[in-house]
Amino acid sequence: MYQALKLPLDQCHRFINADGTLKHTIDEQEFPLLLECYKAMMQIRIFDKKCVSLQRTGRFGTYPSVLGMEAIGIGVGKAMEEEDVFVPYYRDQATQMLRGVSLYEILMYWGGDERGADYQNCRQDLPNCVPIATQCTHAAGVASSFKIRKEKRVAVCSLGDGASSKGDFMESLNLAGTWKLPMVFVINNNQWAISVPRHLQSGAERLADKAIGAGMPGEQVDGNDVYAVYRAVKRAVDRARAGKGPALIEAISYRLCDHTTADDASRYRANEELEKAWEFEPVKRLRALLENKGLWNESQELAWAEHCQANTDKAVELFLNTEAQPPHAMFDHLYAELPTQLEEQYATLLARHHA
Amino acid sequence: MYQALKLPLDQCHRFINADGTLKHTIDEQEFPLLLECYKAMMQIRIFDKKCVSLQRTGRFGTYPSVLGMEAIGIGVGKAMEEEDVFVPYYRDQATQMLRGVSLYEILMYWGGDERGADYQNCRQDLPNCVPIATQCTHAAGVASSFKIRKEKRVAVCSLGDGASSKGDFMESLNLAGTWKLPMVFVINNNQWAISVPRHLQSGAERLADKAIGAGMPGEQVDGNDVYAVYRAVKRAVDRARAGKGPALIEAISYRLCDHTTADDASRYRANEELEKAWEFEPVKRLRALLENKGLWNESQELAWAEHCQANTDKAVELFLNTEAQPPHAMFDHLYAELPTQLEEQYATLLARHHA
Amino acid sequence: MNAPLKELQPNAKVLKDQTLLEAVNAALFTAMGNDDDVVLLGEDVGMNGGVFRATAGLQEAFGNHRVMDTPLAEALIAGVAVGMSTQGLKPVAELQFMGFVFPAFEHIACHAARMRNRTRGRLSCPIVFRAPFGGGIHAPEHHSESTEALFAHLPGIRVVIPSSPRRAYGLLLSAIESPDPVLFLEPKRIYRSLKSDIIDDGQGLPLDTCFTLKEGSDITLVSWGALVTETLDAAHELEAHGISAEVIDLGTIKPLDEATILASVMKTGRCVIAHEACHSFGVGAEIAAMLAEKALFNLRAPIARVTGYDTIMPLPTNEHYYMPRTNDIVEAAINTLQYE
Amino acid sequence: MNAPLKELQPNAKVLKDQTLLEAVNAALFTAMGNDDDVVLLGEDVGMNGGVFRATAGLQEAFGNHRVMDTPLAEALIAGVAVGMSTQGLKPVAELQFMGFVFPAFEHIACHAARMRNRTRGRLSCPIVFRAPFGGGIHAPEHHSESTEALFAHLPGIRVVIPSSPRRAYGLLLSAIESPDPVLFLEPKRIYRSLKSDIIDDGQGLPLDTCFTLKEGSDITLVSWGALVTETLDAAHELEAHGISAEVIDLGTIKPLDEATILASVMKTGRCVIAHEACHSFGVGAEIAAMLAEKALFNLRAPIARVTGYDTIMPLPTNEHYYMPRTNDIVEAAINTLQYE
Ligand SMILES: Cc1ncc(C[n+]2csc(CCOP(=O)(O)OP(=O)(O)O)c2C)c(N)n1
Ligand SMILES: Cc1ncc(C[n+]2csc(CCOP(=O)(O)OP(=O)(O)O)c2C)c(N)n1
Ligand SMILES: [Mg+2]
Ligand SMILES: [Mg+2]
Repeated sequence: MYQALKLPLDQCHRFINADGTLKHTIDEQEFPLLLECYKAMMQIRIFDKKCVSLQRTGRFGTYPSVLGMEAIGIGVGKAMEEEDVFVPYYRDQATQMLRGVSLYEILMYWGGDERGADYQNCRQDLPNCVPIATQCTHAAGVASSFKIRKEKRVAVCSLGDGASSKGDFMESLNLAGTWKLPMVFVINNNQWAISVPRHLQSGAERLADKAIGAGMPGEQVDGNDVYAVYRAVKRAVDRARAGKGPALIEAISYRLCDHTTADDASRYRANEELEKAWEFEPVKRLRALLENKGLWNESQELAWAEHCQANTDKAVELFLNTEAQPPHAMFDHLYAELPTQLEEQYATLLARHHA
Repeated sequence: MYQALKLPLDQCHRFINADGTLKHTIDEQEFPLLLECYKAMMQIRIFDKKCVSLQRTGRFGTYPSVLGMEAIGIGVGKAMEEEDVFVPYYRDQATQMLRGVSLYEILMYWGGDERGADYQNCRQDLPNCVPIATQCTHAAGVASSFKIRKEKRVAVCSLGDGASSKGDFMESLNLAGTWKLPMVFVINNNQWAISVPRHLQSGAERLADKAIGAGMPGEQVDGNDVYAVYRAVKRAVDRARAGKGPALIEAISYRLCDHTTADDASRYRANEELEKAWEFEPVKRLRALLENKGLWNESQELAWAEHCQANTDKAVELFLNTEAQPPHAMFDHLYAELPTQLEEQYATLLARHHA
Repeated sequence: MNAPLKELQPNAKVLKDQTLLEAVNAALFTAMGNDDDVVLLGEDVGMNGGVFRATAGLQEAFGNHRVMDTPLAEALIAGVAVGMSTQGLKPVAELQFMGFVFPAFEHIACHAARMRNRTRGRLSCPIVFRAPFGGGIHAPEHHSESTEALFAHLPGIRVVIPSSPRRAYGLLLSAIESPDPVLFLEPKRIYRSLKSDIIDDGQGLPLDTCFTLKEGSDITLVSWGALVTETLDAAHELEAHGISAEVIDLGTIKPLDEATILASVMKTGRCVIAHEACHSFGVGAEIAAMLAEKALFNLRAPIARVTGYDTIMPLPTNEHYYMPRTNDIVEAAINTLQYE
Repeated sequence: MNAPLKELQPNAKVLKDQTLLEAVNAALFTAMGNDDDVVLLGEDVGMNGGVFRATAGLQEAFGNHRVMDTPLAEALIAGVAVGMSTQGLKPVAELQFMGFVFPAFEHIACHAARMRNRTRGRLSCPIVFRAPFGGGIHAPEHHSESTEALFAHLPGIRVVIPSSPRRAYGLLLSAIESPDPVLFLEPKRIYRSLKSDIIDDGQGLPLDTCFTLKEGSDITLVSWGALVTETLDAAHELEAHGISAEVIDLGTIKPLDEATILASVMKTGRCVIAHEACHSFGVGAEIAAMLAEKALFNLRAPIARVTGYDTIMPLPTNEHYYMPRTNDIVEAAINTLQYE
């Protein structure tokens, strides 16, 4: 078995300890935000669980769970302004939800329907990006467009620890540093790239150190502490918006799930490691903090869970009842206008599937 | 006009100052080596000049001069052992000469004949690599083969400052750090990538800092000081050979010539910058040092120059008198054996050019 | 069509009921066992044994110096393989899906394919680039491409595609033995759906040669990869209509064994080419063009291509609309036969 | 063949004796002047004005926020263009030579070509990827490739190749205006060798349409890019032999204007396709396959392809052996006409 976990997961910068106590004080003014974060994390966790079970019962496509990584997604989403542009990879349901992508749209996409990427809100956000790290260059392009047009907007790009090894990421980081682009890179370092553990991904002590060779600040935060993530990203976003250039944030977390529903992590990692990692997971520590502060209790928990489940079920029902696109959908958005040359193929398709 | 020169060129680590005085003492035992380096630098400078003039008179292909960068190439070549493997980019005539590539072979290659890459010595060295930075991954592969076979050999890979922006370099650096490969990366930072100045290439203060994010040591040296280059590369090569992993060396120099004979640098850089840069060039400072130490004098200079010119002329004559390959040469080494499927095309070619 | 098993060599094992994946795995085991220079590298090929399990057990058997999990970077994987091969290793580099082969393209096209020519034979690149390809398994975007045509156009390489466990075993062994680079594309739709017995005797099947899987006299059906299954099914359906179809499996896409195809079409006078890749500028075009040049007046009907569309492969829900089906091949064959 | 100049629009300038390079430069000037969303990026496109001078003067005229020298990374250039275009900019991205387009391949094939489809029209990528291509200028390795076929196979993009200064001007303007990504390949062998007057009026030429450069009745010659010059020369030589050749310049490679080619071959019954790229699996194959499907019984002789070989383009000394010549086209045409 490979091993990924080396240090205690939360040795890097954080506010909220694994047991819900505070390492650094958090201003009371921020408590409403913490509450919102908690609610959002619960929503995504409940929704995520449903997605996995939909897949297990054959009504869904391959799905990458965000279990254990909710704090990163929610922290990032909370740190962005509406007019900013989010450039996700494929494990960004949490941030997308906060950006305004509906649970229905998320279901449609992972259910295998392109309409799931036609976001009705956040229409400038980029869709899920499957080819690893390529989204980083797109984010650099988005940020360049802000710079060219002198707009005070920021592009936020996320990627995995595995993605940090791919040229696209490093080329983008280098460009961002060179052009002082208004953008923030967030690495979701969940310790695994499918079966490849963090130490086989890079000899660098900290992935955040890749920022040094690109001329920008790089920072590690505890990715299981939503407030730490939020604060780091917010500071970086504000800085970028103020024209002070890009930053890289490495949020350290752990993938508590299989890579996707097509993966079986027990083939390559030990159960003990997984069990250990659960001690550091992000939802429970935030609940403990909120309960300690008297901001949350058991009955609120139950009511909110029910609410999240209802949201989920409603979206799932809508999804399951959505008719597939017609066969010719594959031609409909291929070009702005279908070239006449493709009309023959279009006709063949219709004849074959007589739509 | 773009500007590349910012600092005095030799603010980084060096032994020999621009005026030939010593910043740090050099052990006397090393003087014979310095003399060899000087002779080699002169040889390559004289040869290089001939190549440019061959091109100007239409008897040569596009050619990338090494003017001003001789110390890097010679320093690298001197630091390697015969059994090591050199993985060059395309501006590595100096190192190649020391590796055993003949002037004739260099002429053949840049004269547009594949036989110039069929080195009669150093047969495991890789040929010139034109697609920028791709050679870095090959070098990592070469180093991997040493590691797999437990051979105490080192792969040395060189690249330009422009190449440091390309994914291939950064991916290779990252792999080398992760696998602790026996290899050394040498950046020939001549301040320009064709017309793109160093500061538009990366926001990093030092290109050597890219090593940090890859988990290996990175070092800047004065690329106009052949001894500084030699020492740094030698230390890195020895370290790699001892199984202690890779290193990155950024050798700071200046491209005193056009990018290639197809380029006209006066379109994008100011003459004053070029003139300034000449003050730091590598040959003259070494000559001054050797003369100060009583190891070299005017008559030796003249005799050696004549010798280098004779070597050059002999190689040029051989080159100019070499018959071109037959038309079918393009099929001869395409595959180990020509697939029968290509025989028809082969026949067409012969018929067209009736060979 | 399963030909009877060859006579058993000494040391040969019969492996019963092997899937194509198991055949690939067996070939890798055998090649690595026979030759220390064969090494594997790629994403997740080690402990995990590959996301499809094609390399399962190999790291355990041969150690992590011969079966290497790389960082996540396809350009790197291909380039490292190039470097290794120049030093005499025989790397088998896995690209996790053909949809992610693009970052490796430069190293395949500009280096692996050219090193021998560039150095006049001094250095060479005996690499196998393995990649699962093709649609029909309801995978996410970029996991269903069939872009073999892009590679078939490149001088200096071979492109090989097996269509059965037995051919996967034999062709992969030959690809690994080949002194030149081979892109070995594994049709993942039939990774587990076909089974056959394999003689694990280390014997390769010939490259650069088409396989005639069924003889026939009325029409020639040409295909490769997963679609060979539908093509054979189509041939059997046609038989029920009294039509005798010859079925050719390309096996090696490049260089193309024109002779076998040509001889068949000279005989039948009719040809249907079936492939899953986009229609235009696909491998089918080269076959049709070759026939239009060399068999023009033997053709008794236009050459038909049954292919995917010039569209992006739809996400899983509508993927089936894209895929050519048995019936499409049957219809095209009947139209071709009824042409006047 | 230079058609008479169109009538002058108001604001139109006549530019005398323009090379293809100057025509590209004029089109860029006009497009950037007319639309602030048009931006340029690439290696050396700024102060240096491009290694061939195609972007000369543009940074001075429009500033370095609209004409951007990028770090040396083609994947980055293409990906940044993708990102920009999703936000409504119209980037013209220069790839310095087609031999270095491979690192950008993933972004062209998997993103630029797919963004509109992927988001059901929400986002799109109106990018022009410009790259000089083709051999014949005695350049170093990788500077002489013709790999248009690789891109022609990709769904979702256009591939456009001009063959004269006037078509370069008009097609580039249309490419920039196109709401979808275009790979615009500039035949560098004729960058400076052809000259014609251009009306700089911002008017584009139609995409997706072949240009019939010469009408004829005995045989159809199809080509594109630099080789159109030799093809026209061949047609004139054939005329001297009393043979009337029709010459078609593809202009847009993908999507292919089948109708124009088909109509011509229906009329002439004979076709020679000339291209510089490697023979097998090239663009010529698709044209021949299309004709073999749709004009089979109108063909009076096999379709001939006059092409480069399936080899690596030799280094400059032997480059000329690789390049198809006027005479090769003439001979193929005569053979085709004499076929029986
Ligand atoms: C270019 C490319 N290569 C390979 C893959 C297959 N793949 C999908 S996810 C993955 C691992 C990614 O790991 P990481 O970046 O750490 O993100 P995580 O999934 O852990 O969030 C791989 C190899 C891909 N999608 N794209
Ligand atoms: C992949 C690729 N892109 C573009 C080019 C064209 N090109 C050749 S040299 C060069 C600049 C290289 O600069 P640098 O790396 O600093 O090396 P130098 O020539 O200065 O020694 C460029 C852009 C190329 N050869 N390969
Ligand atoms: Mg990960
Ligand atoms: Mg340079």
